[in-house]
Amino acid sequence: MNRINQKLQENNSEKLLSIYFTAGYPNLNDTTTIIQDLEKGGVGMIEIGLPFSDPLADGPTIQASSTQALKNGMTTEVLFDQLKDIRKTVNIPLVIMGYFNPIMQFGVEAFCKKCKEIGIDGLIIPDLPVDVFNDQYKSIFEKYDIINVFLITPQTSEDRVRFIDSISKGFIYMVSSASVTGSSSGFGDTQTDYFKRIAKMNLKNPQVIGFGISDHETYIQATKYAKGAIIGSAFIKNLSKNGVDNTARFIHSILN
Amino acid sequence: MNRINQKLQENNSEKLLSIYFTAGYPNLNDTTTIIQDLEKGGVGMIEIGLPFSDPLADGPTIQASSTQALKNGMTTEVLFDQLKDIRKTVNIPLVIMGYFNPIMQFGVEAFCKKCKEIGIDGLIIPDLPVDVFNDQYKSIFEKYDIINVFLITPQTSEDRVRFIDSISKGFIYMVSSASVTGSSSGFGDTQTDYFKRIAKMNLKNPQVIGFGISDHETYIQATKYAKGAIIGSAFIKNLSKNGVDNTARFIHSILN
Amino acid sequence: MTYNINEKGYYGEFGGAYIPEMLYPNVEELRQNYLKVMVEPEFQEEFNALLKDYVGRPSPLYFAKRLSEKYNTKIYLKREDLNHTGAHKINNTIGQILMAKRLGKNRIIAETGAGQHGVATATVCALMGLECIVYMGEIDIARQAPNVARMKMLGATVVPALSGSRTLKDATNEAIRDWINNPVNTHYIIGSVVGPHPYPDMVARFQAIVSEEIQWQLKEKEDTSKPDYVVACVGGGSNAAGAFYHFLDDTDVKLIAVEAAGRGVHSGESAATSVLGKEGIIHGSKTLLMQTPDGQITEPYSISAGLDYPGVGPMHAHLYKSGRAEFIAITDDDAMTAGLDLCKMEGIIPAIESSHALAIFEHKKFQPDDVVVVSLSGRGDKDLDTYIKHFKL
Amino acid sequence: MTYNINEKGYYGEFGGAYIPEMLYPNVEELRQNYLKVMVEPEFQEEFNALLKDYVGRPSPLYFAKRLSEKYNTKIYLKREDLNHTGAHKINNTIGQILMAKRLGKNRIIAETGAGQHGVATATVCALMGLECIVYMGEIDIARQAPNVARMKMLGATVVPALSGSRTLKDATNEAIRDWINNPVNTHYIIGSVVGPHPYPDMVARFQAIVSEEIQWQLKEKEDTSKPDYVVACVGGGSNAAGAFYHFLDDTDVKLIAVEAAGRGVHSGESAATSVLGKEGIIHGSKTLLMQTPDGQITEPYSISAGLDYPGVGPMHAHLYKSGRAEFIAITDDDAMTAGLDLCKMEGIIPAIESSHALAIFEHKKFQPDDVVVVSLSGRGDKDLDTYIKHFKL
Ligand SMILES: Cc1ncc(COP(=O)(O)O)c(C=O)c1O
Ligand SMILES: Cc1ncc(COP(=O)(O)O)c(C=O)c1O
Repeated sequence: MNRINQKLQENNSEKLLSIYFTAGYPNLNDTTTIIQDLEKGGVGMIEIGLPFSDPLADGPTIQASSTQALKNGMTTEVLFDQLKDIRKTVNIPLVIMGYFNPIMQFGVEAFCKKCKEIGIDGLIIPDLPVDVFNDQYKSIFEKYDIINVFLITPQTSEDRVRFIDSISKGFIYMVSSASVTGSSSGFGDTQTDYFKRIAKMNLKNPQVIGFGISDHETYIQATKYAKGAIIGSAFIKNLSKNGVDNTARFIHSILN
Repeated sequence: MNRINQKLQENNSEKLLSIYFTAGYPNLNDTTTIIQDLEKGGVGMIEIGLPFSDPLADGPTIQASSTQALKNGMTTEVLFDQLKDIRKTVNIPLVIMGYFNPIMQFGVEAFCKKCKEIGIDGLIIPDLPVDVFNDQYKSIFEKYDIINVFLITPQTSEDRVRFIDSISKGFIYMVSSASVTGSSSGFGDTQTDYFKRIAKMNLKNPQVIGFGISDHETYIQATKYAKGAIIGSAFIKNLSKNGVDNTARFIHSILN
Repeated sequence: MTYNINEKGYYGEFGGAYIPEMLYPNVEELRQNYLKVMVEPEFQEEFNALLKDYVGRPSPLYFAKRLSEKYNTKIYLKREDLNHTGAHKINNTIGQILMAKRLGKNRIIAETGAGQHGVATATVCALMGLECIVYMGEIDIARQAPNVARMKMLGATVVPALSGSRTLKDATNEAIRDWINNPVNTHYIIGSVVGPHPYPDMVARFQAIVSEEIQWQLKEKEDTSKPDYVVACVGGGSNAAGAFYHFLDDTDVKLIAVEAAGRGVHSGESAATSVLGKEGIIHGSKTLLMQTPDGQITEPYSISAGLDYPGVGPMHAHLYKSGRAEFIAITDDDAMTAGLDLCKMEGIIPAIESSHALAIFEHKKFQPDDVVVVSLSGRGDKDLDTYIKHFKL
Repeated sequence: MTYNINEKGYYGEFGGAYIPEMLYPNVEELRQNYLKVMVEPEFQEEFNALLKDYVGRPSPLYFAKRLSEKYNTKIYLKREDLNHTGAHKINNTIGQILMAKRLGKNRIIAETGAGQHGVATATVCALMGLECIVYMGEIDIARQAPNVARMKMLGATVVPALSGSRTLKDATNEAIRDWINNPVNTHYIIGSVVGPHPYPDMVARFQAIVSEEIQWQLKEKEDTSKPDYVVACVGGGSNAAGAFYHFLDDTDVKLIAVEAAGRGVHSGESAATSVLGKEGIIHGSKTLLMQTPDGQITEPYSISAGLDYPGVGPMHAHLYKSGRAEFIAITDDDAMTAGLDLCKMEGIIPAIESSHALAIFEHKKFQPDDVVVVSLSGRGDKDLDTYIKHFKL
């Protein structure tokens, strides 16, 4: 069983904090340290960002970290190389989040194969649309047991939410508001209404809420309605401000 | 008999130097001094320039002197006032050269009347065309015995030269080359051919050549073919450079 | 009665050819030939083909919906701004360059104020491979920099006029001087309905295409070829002459000529010739002009380089004196506001000259079913700096 | 076989809609409606009326006599430079603003490179009274200052894109981000045949008026509606798409796409996507783009802000891959020279983008009776500074 499924189905009441960070930031070789510290800090799942030159679904924080990571020399090859022994020390589910073009250039099958070898459990590819995935890449993902994670937003129609649920395997990435990463602060009525609406739909896949979660309060709010919550920009900001050594303290501040 | 006719018909062989200057330049009240000095220096006729803001048939030298004269306060009224006693001291023919608009604003009849009173013998109005003069103003000029002087240029057709000769009364102002004042230096073949061509036409009016005469040599060249020659820009330049007191010396340099 | 020119080259008492003898052969050659040449089928064909394929005519007659709603009347804009080079000026330069070629001239001179006429002249010279010298006031060179750059690109020589107010009047003086000095091979392309006869009439005829088009375009849209009003700004008066031409003798059509009041008609900084001018001679024709009591020509002022001229063409002097056209003077500020308004409401950046005509709607009330055609004589690209500074955008 | 788009939104293997889920409702709404709306008689009527009366269409098909003599072939220029706002871009923005209104959007965003698309978008927003935000690379803001001024005059907000190469690609990223953040009330007016399906097809259809007119105009002039060649520059590819559209499936008509070689195709400072690009995903579509082996998008370079884009639209990727169109890359220097040449020989100052297309005649020999139609996609007023500096005029 894929680690994602294991994790999200074990202990039904336990909530899960997932952290996104950009591989190669702040320094090229921080990747494994950050992953290890996150697990130690109590994080339930990690999204490793494969940096891209033109990350159009991301806000300024993640974009800046991607630019820096690329400058530092991060590439797909380098990332896989850094991760090759990661499963010797880390047990929680690992997901790579990246835009489609670098993956396409690597070759989708080669990419999945490599993930499998290393022990990556899933991919989030924001600009790979559901239908293209279904038509062209589903069988490859299945072959290597890599879970492809789909997103829903407040604007996603009920029909489409059900459709996405039907083809999802691990969890649904529930974008808190239709917006790029790192933009809002705190959740208002519109968002909690949306959280409630989705919760009531009794989907087969657990939902993890992302975008706009930055502190303990928003984490608690989000996990009231969903299985888990993802923090990205707030963690990157913490890396920039307090350095790589501060991970445990940051996670503690979110969880408690 | 008008002084112009007297002067140009006396001593058929004698050549005549005519000088143009801008009234009110270099100083507002230099007008009468300059006129008196010119006569004393041996000049045969004087053209007193009534300055105009937009002297489009004049080159930069005369234009600049006109601008300065206007700044100095020269107006038609002021000029007439400066000239009111000129005939007490000066005997040679005096011609006012000015553009039509200031004369029109003064009133053509009033202007001619004033000229008559003062003892001005003729007018040169470069932008008053022959036909307009004939149709509208001829009788006024005749009433006050003011001679209107017409111009011809190298481009004037033979027919038109004869026509202009037929309506001229004092002399014909023969523009040496079709050009604004102050532009050429020395006469070439084209110009002497033109001088010869006109000389051969045996016109009833004497011709006085203007434009491009600046020194003894060009004066001699011009008066070889015509009754007289007019100097304008070169004299104004002398005024600017050597002051009002230098008139006699300048005239001497031209004549000898 | 006609409001057009008579056989002697006069509109009523205005017009004629008050030129030095040095210009006589040139002007006379033109006078004797211009009408003959203009009716030649070959000339007509070449002229019309260039207007269509090169200039982009017909220029649209555009119903300005939002502006019409704002002022509760029917406003049509005659879109001369869409012509090649961006103003009505090119209609005339196309005509004159063809004329010059037929008269055997190989050197072209022009004066320019806003630079539009200079650009239009440089353009047709490039098109025909003729040498081009453009005189432009030193001040205008500074305030219409984009047009100076365009003339250079087109291969023209731009000569600064350094005398007088260093604007359009002085550039015209310089051009005339050049023509006097080059009487044989040179044609002077005057840019407005000014100068000695036959220029005002020739330029008006080349610009008459504007009102000719208005007639059939309005017929298509309003089922009548007669607007209630035609409104145009007047510098020298060529765009107005073109927009008025076919309506001159049809007094059902009211004509409004808009002049530049600068900082106010009586501020001493103005170019409102009809109010401030008196009969006189400027640049070879008898017309209304701003002058001192002594007959010296006054230095005009307007924020708009194309309206900054102390006279109007003789046709307009006659339209004013006879009462055929209503003359309204618009200040810098009002013109600029009207210009910005057109940007924001219709997505069209007008030349500041044209903005003067547009300002009419704040000054005069029209009836809801009045059809008001405004000559949008040019586009405002050349004026961006002036607009931006004025509004501190 | 067709070179046009298929039902799935692909040209051959290129196209599609590679978009984040956040954009799905917006793009899907558009996909489901665009064809339906475009065929509505009322839409057609409004679109065509604006093209005629506001944009000034048809744009002339001008026979460039002197240029044709120089290159001993028949050169026609399709005069998109004469359109309102000065380029072909307005054809598309008029279409999209009418589309946006029908979809109930009241806020418009756009990206711009040369600023022509930004101006065209600001223009139609002013016309319709809609809010307008334009994203523009910081570098392009500096080198296309006149267009920035125009957008401000028209009431648009210009937001600088500060990331990446700070040119068109990055402005597009910013615009897409804005759209993600404003999914309900906002329509994104993309300025070229790029972006997710249905944009490339929708933009191509709005630009198709260009080749539609070429057909009947050429029929009038050459008694055939088929040119031998159609030549157009390709940034994203919209002017080329418009000029090619009605000839796509008629292989008698040869198509030439001209890309910007910058300082030389292999100099490292280039935007010649067909040579340097590989298949990949940019701005939501699968196409050819310049990228590192690792799939990072490369920063392109061209002296021309409108061609400074690391991809081409999927139609062009297909035309290249299938061999239907010939692709030629022109350097900065050659383009500038061709631009100045057009000024001096035909009196037309072309946009530097269009100058790339004009440079073809120094690179390829045509037969004396070949009819070569060149898309003169825009006027060069926005580029005066660049020309003047380049040639030290
Ligand atoms: C756009 C525009 N409108 C109007 C004028 C004024 O000239 P006219 O009165 O001859 O139409 C100019 C002069 O340059 C101009 O450029
Ligand atoms: C005049 C002109 N031509 C061409 C282009 C390139 O765009 P496209 O390739 O979409 O025609 C631009 C872009 O701004 C432009 O302004």
